[in-house]
Amino acid sequence: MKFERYGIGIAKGMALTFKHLFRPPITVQYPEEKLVVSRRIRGNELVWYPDRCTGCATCAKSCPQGNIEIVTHVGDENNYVVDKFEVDTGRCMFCGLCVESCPYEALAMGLSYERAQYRRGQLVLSKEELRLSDVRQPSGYARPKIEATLPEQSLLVNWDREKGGQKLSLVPLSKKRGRGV
Amino acid sequence: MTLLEQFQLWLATMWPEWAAYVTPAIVGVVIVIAFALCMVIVFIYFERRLLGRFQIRLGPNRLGPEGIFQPIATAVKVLLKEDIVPAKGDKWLHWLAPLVVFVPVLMIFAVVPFWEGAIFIDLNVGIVYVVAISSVSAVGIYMAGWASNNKYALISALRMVAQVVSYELPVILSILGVVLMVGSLSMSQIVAAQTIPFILLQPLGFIIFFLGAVAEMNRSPFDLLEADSEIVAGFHTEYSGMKFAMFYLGEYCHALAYSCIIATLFLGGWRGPLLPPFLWLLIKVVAVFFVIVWIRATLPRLRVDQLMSFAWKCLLPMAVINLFVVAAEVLWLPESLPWIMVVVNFAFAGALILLWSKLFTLGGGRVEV
Amino acid sequence: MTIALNGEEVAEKIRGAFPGSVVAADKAAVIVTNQSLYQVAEFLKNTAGLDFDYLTDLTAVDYLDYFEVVYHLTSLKHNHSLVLKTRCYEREKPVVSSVVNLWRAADFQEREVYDLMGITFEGHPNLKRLLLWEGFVGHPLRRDYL
Amino acid sequence: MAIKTEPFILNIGPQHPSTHGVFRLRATLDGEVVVDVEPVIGYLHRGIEKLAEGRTYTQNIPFTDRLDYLASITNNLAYVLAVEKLAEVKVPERAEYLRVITAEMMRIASHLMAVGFFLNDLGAMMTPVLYMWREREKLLDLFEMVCGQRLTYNYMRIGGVSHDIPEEFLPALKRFVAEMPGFIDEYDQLLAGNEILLVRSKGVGVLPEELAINSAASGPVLRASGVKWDIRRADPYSIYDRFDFDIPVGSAGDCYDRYWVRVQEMRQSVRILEQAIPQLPEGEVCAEVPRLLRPPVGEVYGHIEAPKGELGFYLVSDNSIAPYRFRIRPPTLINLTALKDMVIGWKVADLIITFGSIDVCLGEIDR
Repeated sequence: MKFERYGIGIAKGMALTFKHLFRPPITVQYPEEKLVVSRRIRGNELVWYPDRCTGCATCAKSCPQGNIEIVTHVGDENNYVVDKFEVDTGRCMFCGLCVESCPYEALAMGLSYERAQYRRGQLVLSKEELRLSDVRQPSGYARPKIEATLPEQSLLVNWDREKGGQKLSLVPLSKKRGRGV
Repeated sequence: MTLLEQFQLWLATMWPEWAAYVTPAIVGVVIVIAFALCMVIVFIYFERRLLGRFQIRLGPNRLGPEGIFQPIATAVKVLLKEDIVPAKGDKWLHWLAPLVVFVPVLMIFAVVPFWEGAIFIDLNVGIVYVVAISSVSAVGIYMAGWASNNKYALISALRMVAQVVSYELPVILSILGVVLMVGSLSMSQIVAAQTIPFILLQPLGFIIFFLGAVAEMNRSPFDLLEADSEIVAGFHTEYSGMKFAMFYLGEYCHALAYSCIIATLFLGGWRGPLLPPFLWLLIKVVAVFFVIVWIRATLPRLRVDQLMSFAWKCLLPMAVINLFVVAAEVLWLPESLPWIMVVVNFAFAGALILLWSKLFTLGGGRVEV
Repeated sequence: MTIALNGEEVAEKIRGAFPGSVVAADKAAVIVTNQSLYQVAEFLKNTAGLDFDYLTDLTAVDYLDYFEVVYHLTSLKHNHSLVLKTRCYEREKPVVSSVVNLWRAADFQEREVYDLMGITFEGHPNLKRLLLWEGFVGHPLRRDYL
Repeated sequence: MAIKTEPFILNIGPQHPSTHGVFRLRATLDGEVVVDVEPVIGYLHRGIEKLAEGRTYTQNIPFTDRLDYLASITNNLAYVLAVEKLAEVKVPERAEYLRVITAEMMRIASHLMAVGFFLNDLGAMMTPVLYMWREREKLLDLFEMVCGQRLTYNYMRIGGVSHDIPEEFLPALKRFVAEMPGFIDEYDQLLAGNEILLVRSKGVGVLPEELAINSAASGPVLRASGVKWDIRRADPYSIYDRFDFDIPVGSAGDCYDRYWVRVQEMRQSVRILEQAIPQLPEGEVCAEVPRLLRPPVGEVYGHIEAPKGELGFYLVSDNSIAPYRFRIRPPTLINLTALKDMVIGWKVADLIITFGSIDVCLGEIDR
């Protein structure tokens, strides 16, 4: 093991790091600047449409963790009435199999990724909490129609490192805290 | 005569002798320590931002404009942390070690000339004092490693002792080259003698001193005692709160002190055209520190036996040869022709580095167990 | 393409060397008796033309009546493969001889099988639990472990 | 006269900066020299093999994501290939190409991680890691675009893949493929010729060829030891026989060779991507497969060349909806077998880099 090549390799490496000193940083200042996530993002929540759901429990059967709890009773028109639709997102691994398997598109992955809570119990989402709302928007995962309406994802590959600047499409800090997009 | 001594003489005309002696000394101590600590805080911020930029990220930028208050926030955070002493550790040594590391490093600044005459005390053995006092902190680190009752800390402490002992020799020998040319050990004399910065007159001496200094202040690629991928945090694994802050400050103080010494010995100290001398020193110190951070951002670290053999097989013989060459040149070359010496020494340094790269291997291989 | 050797042909060769060692053989696999496993493995490894120098995978399956220890052997030299199996009908303390001496690769995998399936490998130098801690009761991968 | 010393035991891990997860090395040291080392694992054991016996074949796909979480796509691929072999499912052409494209992207991403952290173990202060993460980030963006997540993709399905790619995927991937060789050159410039890297890793942690084969090392670890064995070539699965690529082979089997092989493999993966993108046919991406698949009684061993080595799935079916036995052949666990022989006699620092050069992933070791 000789100390070969007289330190030329070290000098080359030093030159490269020096060159990087003049490249713009690629990091994003997170809470102020947010990148646009993928249209198919499997955010950490689910969106449930009560009007479309027939209570067939296909989602519950396809869930590898057995997280989805559905209780139904037979209604007046010989249909299922959903009494309870509860998802424990604390145990959910957001694989999306339930969304893919739903035959009536009554379930969708959420768009938000900021769903941290202080208590595990708060992660169990009930029927009301799972509904579509201002802060709970569906993503286009396995839902091509929704996918087409969402903005284009920001990609680091398309970011021009020679020109620098913010070529990444960023979403400025929204006024409403907790709004994920 | 230094500014401090002038101040003392002036005070002595009004005050009793002891007060005239003590008061300026205290003022001087406060000024020097304030300078050192302020610069350390600046350095911490500078290093973190600079490393960030080397690694194409931003570095701390949250607190204050461009994050300039980040070191203060870090300091407050560290100071508020719980002080933990290992249950079976040596309590007294554990408490004493940070002081033993930190105080000697601060004492180095006593002999750093900031300006013509602006030196705390112009010892006639200034450079010897620097070498002597800077190795005391190794004792502190060994104390920390021993007192922690932690195997990682102990390994780190042992590495530290071996490293400091090995690198002290080439460092001293390369300083001797400078001393031979100046003919004095005093720091202010060394600065005064540098009409041409000694980096040009003694390139090899500079390289050896620089590498030795980097090793002595335990920074990459010689940061074996804090090799976080091997021995976690090394000797300060078991330290927290205020005591850890002392080590942290001590480390950066060490870096600052050695940057000052390198600037003084080889880069002409406060000498420079146009700008005020103090600013020149600062520029040089920051430049040296920039190179240290740059190296840290680029290079992997050496292994412990390679580190040792690098000191004993490469740096030490080269330093000895360098010393002989400088002695010969001082003896026989006419003093009026320094530029010949520049050319000769550069050629010589290049030849020696090539030769050593060809001849010597670094470190041992597998050990039979 | 790795050629999966016909188990019946290999079984013939094994029978030639060790009569009575082969329990059954079909296209996919050769099943040998528990006692002759080590000799057969050695034979497969060292016979020219077979040269199974690479133990890809070692595992066990619990069929409730018996345990089946499965060895997936590959020869990097000839690029062919073979599945070797052995069975033990003992449920309390099943024992199979270890092949660590032939293939170091069996080291962790035998420990894993011992840990999760409870099959003792005789001759393994360091047969301890691998994934679970010492003192864990039961062997989770058995079908009757709940 | 020799100084009498006593060896002592150092627990490296489970909480240690360079054990790449919760891994514990019980090392016996004589000063700095490693006398003995014993890996202690199981801190991340989740019993996936047992869990899988109670779930349907499709439900097991997300579990395979959690094996080697740095290369989920290849885990998915190995599993679905095994199931398809068992149930004799024909995969559409477009799906095959998408599988190869994503698998090669995954290989680059995984190797970037491996090389970066190997250099970090060498003490290069995060810089190479961050440079390599930049490229990995681009790939993760693309994965996110296709399957909606950045680490656990759950992309492959039995009979194909879960989604077709969106339109903006191919232009972005082409751009990545075009600029990636330049970045690999930059990494080479940064460290491949670095003298410190050379003295630290050349000749260190040597795994001789016979031992590598005997201990069934696979992937870059095996190839660095000089064995030209790549399952993509030796036993082509999917459509790998249609692409032209080289198998980089090391000679010494030391840490540097393992590093070098990985860097070269990234170049080869880029080559495969370059060939696969123009050939991508139109069509379906998933065959019609019953949701509750009941494969015939039998057993199958399917293996692929995952970034870290030979990843195999041994499935036994009893014609029910869940596998009877679900066995994973974890490449990194088996690569660790020879760790002891590689590090004894070297220093602690060498132990760390040898371990780093094997490129372990604890999700896979412990399962």
